[in-house]
Amino acid sequence: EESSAKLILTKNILNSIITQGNDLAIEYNMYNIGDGVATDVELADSTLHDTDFELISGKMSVKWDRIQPGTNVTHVVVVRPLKSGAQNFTSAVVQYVASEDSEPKFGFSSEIGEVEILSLKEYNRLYAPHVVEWGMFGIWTIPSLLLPYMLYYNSKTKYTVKAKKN
Amino acid sequence: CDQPSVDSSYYTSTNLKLGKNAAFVVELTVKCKNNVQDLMLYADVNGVQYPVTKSPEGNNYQVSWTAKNKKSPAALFDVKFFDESGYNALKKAARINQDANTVKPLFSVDVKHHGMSSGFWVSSELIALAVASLIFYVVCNERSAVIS
Amino acid sequence: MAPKSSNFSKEEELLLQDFGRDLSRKSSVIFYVHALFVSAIPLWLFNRIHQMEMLDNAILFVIGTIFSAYFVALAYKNNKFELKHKIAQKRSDGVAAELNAKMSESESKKISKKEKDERILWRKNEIAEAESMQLAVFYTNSLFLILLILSSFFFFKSYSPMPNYIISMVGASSITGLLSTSSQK
Amino acid sequence: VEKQGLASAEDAAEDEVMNEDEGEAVEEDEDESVVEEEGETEDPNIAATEEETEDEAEPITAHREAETAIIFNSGAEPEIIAGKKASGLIHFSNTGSNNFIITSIDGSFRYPQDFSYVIQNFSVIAPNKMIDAGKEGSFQYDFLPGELAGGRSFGLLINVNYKDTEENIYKDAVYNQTIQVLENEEGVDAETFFMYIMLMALGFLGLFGLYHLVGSKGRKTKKRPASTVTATSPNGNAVETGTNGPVDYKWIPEETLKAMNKGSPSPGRSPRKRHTKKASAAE
Repeated sequence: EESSAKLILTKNILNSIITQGNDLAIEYNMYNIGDGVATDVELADSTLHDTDFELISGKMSVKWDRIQPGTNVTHVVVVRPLKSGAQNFTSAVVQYVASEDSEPKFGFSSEIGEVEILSLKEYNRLYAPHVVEWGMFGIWTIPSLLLPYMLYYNSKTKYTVKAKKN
Repeated sequence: CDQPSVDSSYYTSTNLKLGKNAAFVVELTVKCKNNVQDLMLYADVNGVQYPVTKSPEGNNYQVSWTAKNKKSPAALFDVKFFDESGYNALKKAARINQDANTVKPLFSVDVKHHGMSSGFWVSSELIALAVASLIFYVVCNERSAVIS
Repeated sequence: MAPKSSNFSKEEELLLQDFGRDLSRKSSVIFYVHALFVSAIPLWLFNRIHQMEMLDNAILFVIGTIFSAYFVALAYKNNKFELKHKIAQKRSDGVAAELNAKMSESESKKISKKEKDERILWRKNEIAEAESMQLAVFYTNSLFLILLILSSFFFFKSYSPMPNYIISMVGASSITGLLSTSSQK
Repeated sequence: VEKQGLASAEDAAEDEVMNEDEGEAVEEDEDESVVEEEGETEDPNIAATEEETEDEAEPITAHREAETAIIFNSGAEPEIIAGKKASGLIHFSNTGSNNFIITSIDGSFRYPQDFSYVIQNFSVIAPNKMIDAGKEGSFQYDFLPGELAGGRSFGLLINVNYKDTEENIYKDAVYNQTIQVLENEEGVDAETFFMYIMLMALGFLGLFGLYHLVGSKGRKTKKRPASTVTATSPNGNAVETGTNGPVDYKWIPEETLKAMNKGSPSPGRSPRKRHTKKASAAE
């Protein structure tokens, strides 16, 4: 029997938090589980429309000349979601020649499915450091905390120190 | 490929808050003096080889890898690129336990990874709580001094 | 108290009332201003960190601030009452010393011992009033804010901002108020 | 009506694993005339057992023009650790001329000695993905073995359920073998550790606060009788000489006074009364 390649293509999100305006890394893994070399392997993902995503790094369509059996290759693209809300991440496609002189094979990757993209506002609420905000908060509390304490402290020292002297 | 001129750009993940997995993407455009098209490239990052992908049009290449479930510290990666013969030499060197550095790469690209960080090591609300606790401690002291 | 009042002179009775739970108008105003202010501080956090729009939530914010101000003011009142007589005890020597130092010899000779004691008493009342108010405000405010931070940024952090605001403000202010009453018994 | 038939057929397929007697052969015959030819299954053992035991039941089997294969994120052999997510990467290849729709993928741990006995069912995914004739599809099936499964062996069964455009349904056991589940030897990770530390710190803070509140209360109640004594003691005598009452009522809180006067009803001072008094004092 002629040896032929068999490619499994998975598509996954590397991030644990997906937000509007922040980098989102999508990883494609290709495993050749067949017993032959896959040649002219072309991976393309046309599902990340530029109305929804800004491409930061990586290419949406790439080619490997060959993938040896029993090996796997990784491809990463980094995008930035432009919109928040539910987003359905569907399949990328792969085309390859499984064995010499055969017709190219066409396969779909696994799907990520529907994923909720946090709005930038929500992301800031949950994850931003807010150092300035807390600093300002500290200043706001001066009249409520420091002022009464200063007054109290002054009065206290005034009347207790004198008592000790006598 | 003779005297390749390389234009490269790279991306590394930096925001630990978005996820623990780091992605590394190096994109390059290679021009050969002898005008070789469909060059096959392999990349070597710290002794691990990756096939380099080529975009269907132009001499644009990409190599990407990931570091999963661990903090990947700041580091300078020397990404070495080999053509087919260089790659075979590299494999041969590995087989006979020869130093891989003796195989001269076609060219190499430095990738500076700033490390994954989530900003300050302790969250600001924790600091706020600590400061508030300190103040509360002071006032409790004052109060108990008065009450006792 | 009615039967006891016969034992005291009018001034003394008045003084006794000053150590009571009721507040003079001036003290009330100070307390309510402080209470409103400290209840309004969290608005900053909810606006800037929890990203709640000021205008969209104006009604909630006003209600929340007033609600919390009421309980915080109650806590001020209870805490002040509890602290005042203790402070007065502690300051009596200091006040006496201050008054003695202030009065020239001739002056101190002129007035009777009783009048002098009365002056000390009044001055002590004044000092204790001010100090107890300040300490009560300081204590109550820091308790309120610490409860608020705990509730809003630790216990209910994962809640959406509006319930978080409601729970945190109601929780922090009512616990502050409650603790001030429980420590009275 | 057709749909109902299908549903019960599917149920039957599920039941068939659990208890073999129940066979709804009639519906199966209607729906799966194609299956009778017996599709090629990945594992010859399964095909054999199925042929032996389920001649009358005619279980839902794989289509002969569909091939499936699986590897795991750990490689071709599953390395499954208790309490840690494992991924099965499934390859589905449609070699015939029919279009197939992958309806669902399910997985379960079975009792190794008797695969009809389910120990843990993993969540089902429903890709609902059409794989056209001659094309291939990849699917990722993530499952989480129970924390307590470590150190034991289980039968891991992963099924791919699909149908053709004529609504005939098929089931392919893409993985059906006994595996050893490894113990999760990873200790508490740093994040949970710090979370515990923080919770402890918060607990201490709470205790500290309580101590202050209760402590001050306790001291107060204990020292209350003493405090009246100190009020009349030497350091307070500058004041005491001034008062003409036998007891120093000033420093005693209202409640105590009220409690002392329990016998007589005390209506409390009305603010009006106070105001008049104040006014008279001002005069």
